[in-house]
Amino acid sequence: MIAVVRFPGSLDHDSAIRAVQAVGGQATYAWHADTELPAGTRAVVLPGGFSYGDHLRPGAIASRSPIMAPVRRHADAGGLVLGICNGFQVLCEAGLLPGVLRTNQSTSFVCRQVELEVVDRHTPFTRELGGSLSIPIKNHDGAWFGDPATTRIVLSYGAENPLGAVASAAGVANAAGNVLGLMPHPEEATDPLLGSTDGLGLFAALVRA
Amino acid sequence: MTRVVVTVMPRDGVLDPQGQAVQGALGRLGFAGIHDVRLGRRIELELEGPDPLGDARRMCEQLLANPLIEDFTVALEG
Amino acid sequence: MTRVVVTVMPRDGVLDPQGQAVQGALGRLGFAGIHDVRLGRRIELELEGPDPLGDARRMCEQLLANPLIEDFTVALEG
Amino acid sequence: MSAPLHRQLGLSDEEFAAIPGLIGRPPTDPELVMFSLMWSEHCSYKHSRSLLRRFPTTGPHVLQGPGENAGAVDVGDGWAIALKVESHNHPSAVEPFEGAATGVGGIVRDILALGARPIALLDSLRFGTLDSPRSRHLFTRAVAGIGHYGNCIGVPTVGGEVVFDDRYEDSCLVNAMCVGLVPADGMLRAAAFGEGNLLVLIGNRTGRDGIGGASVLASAELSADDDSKRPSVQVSDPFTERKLIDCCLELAGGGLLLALQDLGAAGLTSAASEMAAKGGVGLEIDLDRVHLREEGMAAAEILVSESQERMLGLVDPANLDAVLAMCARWELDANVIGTVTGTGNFTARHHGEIVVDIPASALTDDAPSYAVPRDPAPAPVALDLDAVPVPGDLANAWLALLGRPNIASKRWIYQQYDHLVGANTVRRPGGDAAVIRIPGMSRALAVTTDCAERHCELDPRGGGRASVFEAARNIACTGGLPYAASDCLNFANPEKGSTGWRLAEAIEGMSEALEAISVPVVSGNVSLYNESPERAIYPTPVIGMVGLLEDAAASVGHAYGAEGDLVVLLGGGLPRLDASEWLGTASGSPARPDLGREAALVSAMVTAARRGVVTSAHDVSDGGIAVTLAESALAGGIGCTVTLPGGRRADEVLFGESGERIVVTCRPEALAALRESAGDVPVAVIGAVGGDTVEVSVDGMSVRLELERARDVYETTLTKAIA
Ligand SMILES: Nc1ncnc2c1ncn2[C@@H]1O[C@H](COP(=O)(O)OP(=O)(O)O)[C@@H](O)[C@H]1O
Ligand SMILES: [Mg+2]
Repeated sequence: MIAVVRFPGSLDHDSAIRAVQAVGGQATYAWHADTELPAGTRAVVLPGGFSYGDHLRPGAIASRSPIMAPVRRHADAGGLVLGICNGFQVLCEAGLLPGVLRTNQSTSFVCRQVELEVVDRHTPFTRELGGSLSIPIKNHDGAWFGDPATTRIVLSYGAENPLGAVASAAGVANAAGNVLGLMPHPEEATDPLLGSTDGLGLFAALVRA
Repeated sequence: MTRVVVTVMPRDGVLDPQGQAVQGALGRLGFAGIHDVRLGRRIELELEGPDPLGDARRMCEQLLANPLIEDFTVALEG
Repeated sequence: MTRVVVTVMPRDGVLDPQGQAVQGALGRLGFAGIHDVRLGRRIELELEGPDPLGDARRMCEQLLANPLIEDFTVALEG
Repeated sequence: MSAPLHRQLGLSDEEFAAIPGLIGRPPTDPELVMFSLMWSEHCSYKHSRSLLRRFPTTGPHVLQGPGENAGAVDVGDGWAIALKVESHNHPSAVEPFEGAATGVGGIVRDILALGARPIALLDSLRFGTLDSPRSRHLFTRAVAGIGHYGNCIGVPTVGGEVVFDDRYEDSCLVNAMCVGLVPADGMLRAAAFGEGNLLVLIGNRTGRDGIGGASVLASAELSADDDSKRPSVQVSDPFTERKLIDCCLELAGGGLLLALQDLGAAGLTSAASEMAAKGGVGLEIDLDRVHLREEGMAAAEILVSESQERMLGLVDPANLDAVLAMCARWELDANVIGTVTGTGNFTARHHGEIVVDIPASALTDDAPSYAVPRDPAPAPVALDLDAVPVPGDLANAWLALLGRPNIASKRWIYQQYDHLVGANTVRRPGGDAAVIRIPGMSRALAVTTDCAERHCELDPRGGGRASVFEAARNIACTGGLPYAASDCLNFANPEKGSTGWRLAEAIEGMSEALEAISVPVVSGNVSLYNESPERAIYPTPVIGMVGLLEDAAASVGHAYGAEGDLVVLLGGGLPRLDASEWLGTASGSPARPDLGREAALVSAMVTAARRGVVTSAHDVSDGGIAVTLAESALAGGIGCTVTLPGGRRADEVLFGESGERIVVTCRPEALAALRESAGDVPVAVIGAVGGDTVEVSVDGMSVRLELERARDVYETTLTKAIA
């Protein structure tokens, strides 16, 4: 069972659940105010959105929610946690991933398709992915800021760097590789009708776990 | 060169959704006795010229603050 | 009740794209002599309790500021 | 000495004099304020109501026509689509970011009031030209506000349009459209019923936002003293709106709501009186139970506050605990503020005293209605082509046209909008219509907003038709069958000049066209008085249209596909420069669209798309066929070589407009099937896809556009214009 955490202001929880189902998995919601993950949780998704309206700093308020304690325990025990966009921001604010997501260089929201390079294929998420992925980004605060020397950068935008991230980072993992955050939205690339199916691999990794 | 500090705060009576969200979050973190939280901006300007405060005030009127919903103050840092 | 003012500013050395954008916009509006613009937050708290400054500091540590990129100060208003 | 209160509030002496007859005594001050707002143009449509009856509003799939918060049509498999367009013009002129943002919030709550999940947003925008600093400011801030709101609430903004013209310099237009999805048998209405049922106010606290907004902002001409109107600006709170959406949908899904109504213009007054009047019941409201943001608000202020992100639900007392628990789960304030009574009266108490007690229908059904003067405008003068110089270098002219803000790519806008959220966007912005799949179904919706404002200025009947047919062609190009429409009639002061006639004529033209394609109008909105002492806007009747695709996977895009595809012109429209973007002014006498031929073209296009015989489709609109060809080539990254029928001036052939034309591509072997799909509609093979230029020959002369140069101009124009 994959737990998709729902905060007030989460937006992409339904899409995340559909993406898990599209690769044959089962998913259910975890509620932000709960103090335990749903029984039988094998992996956790923190979906995109504007939890708490992105007020103060994106992800900051959600990262202090009760549900984050069991998410942290799950991660510490080696369980997989995938944070997408706002979920990535939450993981950074919670200290489960290094760095922080800052306002885009353009200072505006950017919604468009991007090409990603898989630069670290040794995480449970990326082992079976192709070398490059076409997945959309859509965010206002998606420029990763941190220390590239000490961070596992897993996905990069290549040379283009549309948001102004340090080291062109699009997705980073913790040292163990079981917690991954990325700004692009794999749940928006899960069907040929949507223009790409390159997002399915990340959900398949969760289901395999 | 002069450093001018501009503060821009939501006007009294104007909805402050950010402040509300932060107040709620602080309460959930266990802080008690919070009666109000208001969120605004602080802008630090390094200016050159004879009238830095006047310049800052004009910048507020033209760009830095939205007079419909925000009040601003300018001050020399010190 | 005490009013505490928290200011949260980007750390020195951390690039501030919003500040840069504002600086650019001010320049386009015709303002000259702007050497630097830094954008931060001002949070006004109305607190009750014996140690409002200590409380505010703890709020900053736990939520209001991100130490990776931001510095904060707390002060009693006055 | 100041004017009497009723005049300050915008009521005429006659209107004021009619009130005692309706309520049996002179009104109290709060009552007078309520009348002034409810009888304003914005709430009562007093100058347009009689004209709106002309619209076709029925059809086999119409579940809800005009009269509710939004209209709805059945799309099969037990689902219905709700749709509505609304204006937020005047608030956006005062404060573009918050004005546009709250405009989006308002239209979303209209959809939500039906119990529908909002699934798509569109924005229809008009500003002065971008060399005006004020217009640049209004445009960029309005776009930011729309994006901010839509992005935060997770409803994809998938389409829209923008036109820059001097005539909108003093009165910009910000219209927003929302489309929602609701189980056909689970649709909510706004009528109150059942004595003893409870009114629950859910959402943001009530403050002094927008007080006087409805009358001051929306129903009077903006003049030099705009600044004095500023304090009533509303601030948007999309985070609370998102929680309202989630909470109301869970309440509706759980059968916990008997009725639902949003609070928009005139706030509680309008919401409650409409609920009461629709249900033929009374409501008693205790203003002390309204959760306030500010202390010391007067009864009238609470009654008319336009604080955003609030909904009013009708709840069976047996379900109250469950409703309040759900609101608490979503961290939303919720209070029982009133009860349904059998009196038919709108009654309000404040500090224990009755401050309002009037028949609810006096505010709504008894609002005045006026016939507008119908003085025709002078007939348009035929275009003197000889006075229009033929450009010496047609290739450069073509490039320049692609670089006009009205033609150039709108990527700068829609890149700031989350047009994907929900993972249902099949055709993204940038083409003719966006296509969104209906979650859980193989069907999809095509959505667009359109308006032929210059044509409307010259011939409002023809322009009204042209607006509808442009929308229909945009829908049809994706393979969608035009299915339902909403409209927003943006006009100048109807009491002056020919505006009233233009309004009536535009409605007539739109109605004729809608009848020709069997599309009902199920909702709409009117925004009048869009003029300043210096200038009035063009008549701008915006059409929002929804089309239905049986198979989401069969949608058609506007990008050229494969080398060797044939380029085919469908339809027999003749290119004319009258009212064209190339001229850039409303001059000439554009042809009135032919009802039968336009309808046949739309139907041919739908048939061809459904049979899968076309590889791309793009209608000829602003900028003429030269722009159509260039856009499809740019989108596909591949050029074409085309020969166009001549016998007219080359600039007319290239840049001339007129509806009734669609450029499609097909595999050569599919041509026969395309001809067959087209029936009597003219089909002309004009060229083939290939290469990295768009090359057009007319009467032996050839003009070439290099794709890379064209792309640079087309893609960077807007960004440069606002920098
Ligand atoms: N204000 C806007 N908001 C969102 N999308 C827009 C806007 N303006 C234009 N677009 C996108 O650009 C496309 C092309 O616009 P336009 O040239 O007006 O199309 P058409 O002539 O087919 O109506 C639209 O269909 C839409 O997808
Ligand atoms: Mg079109």
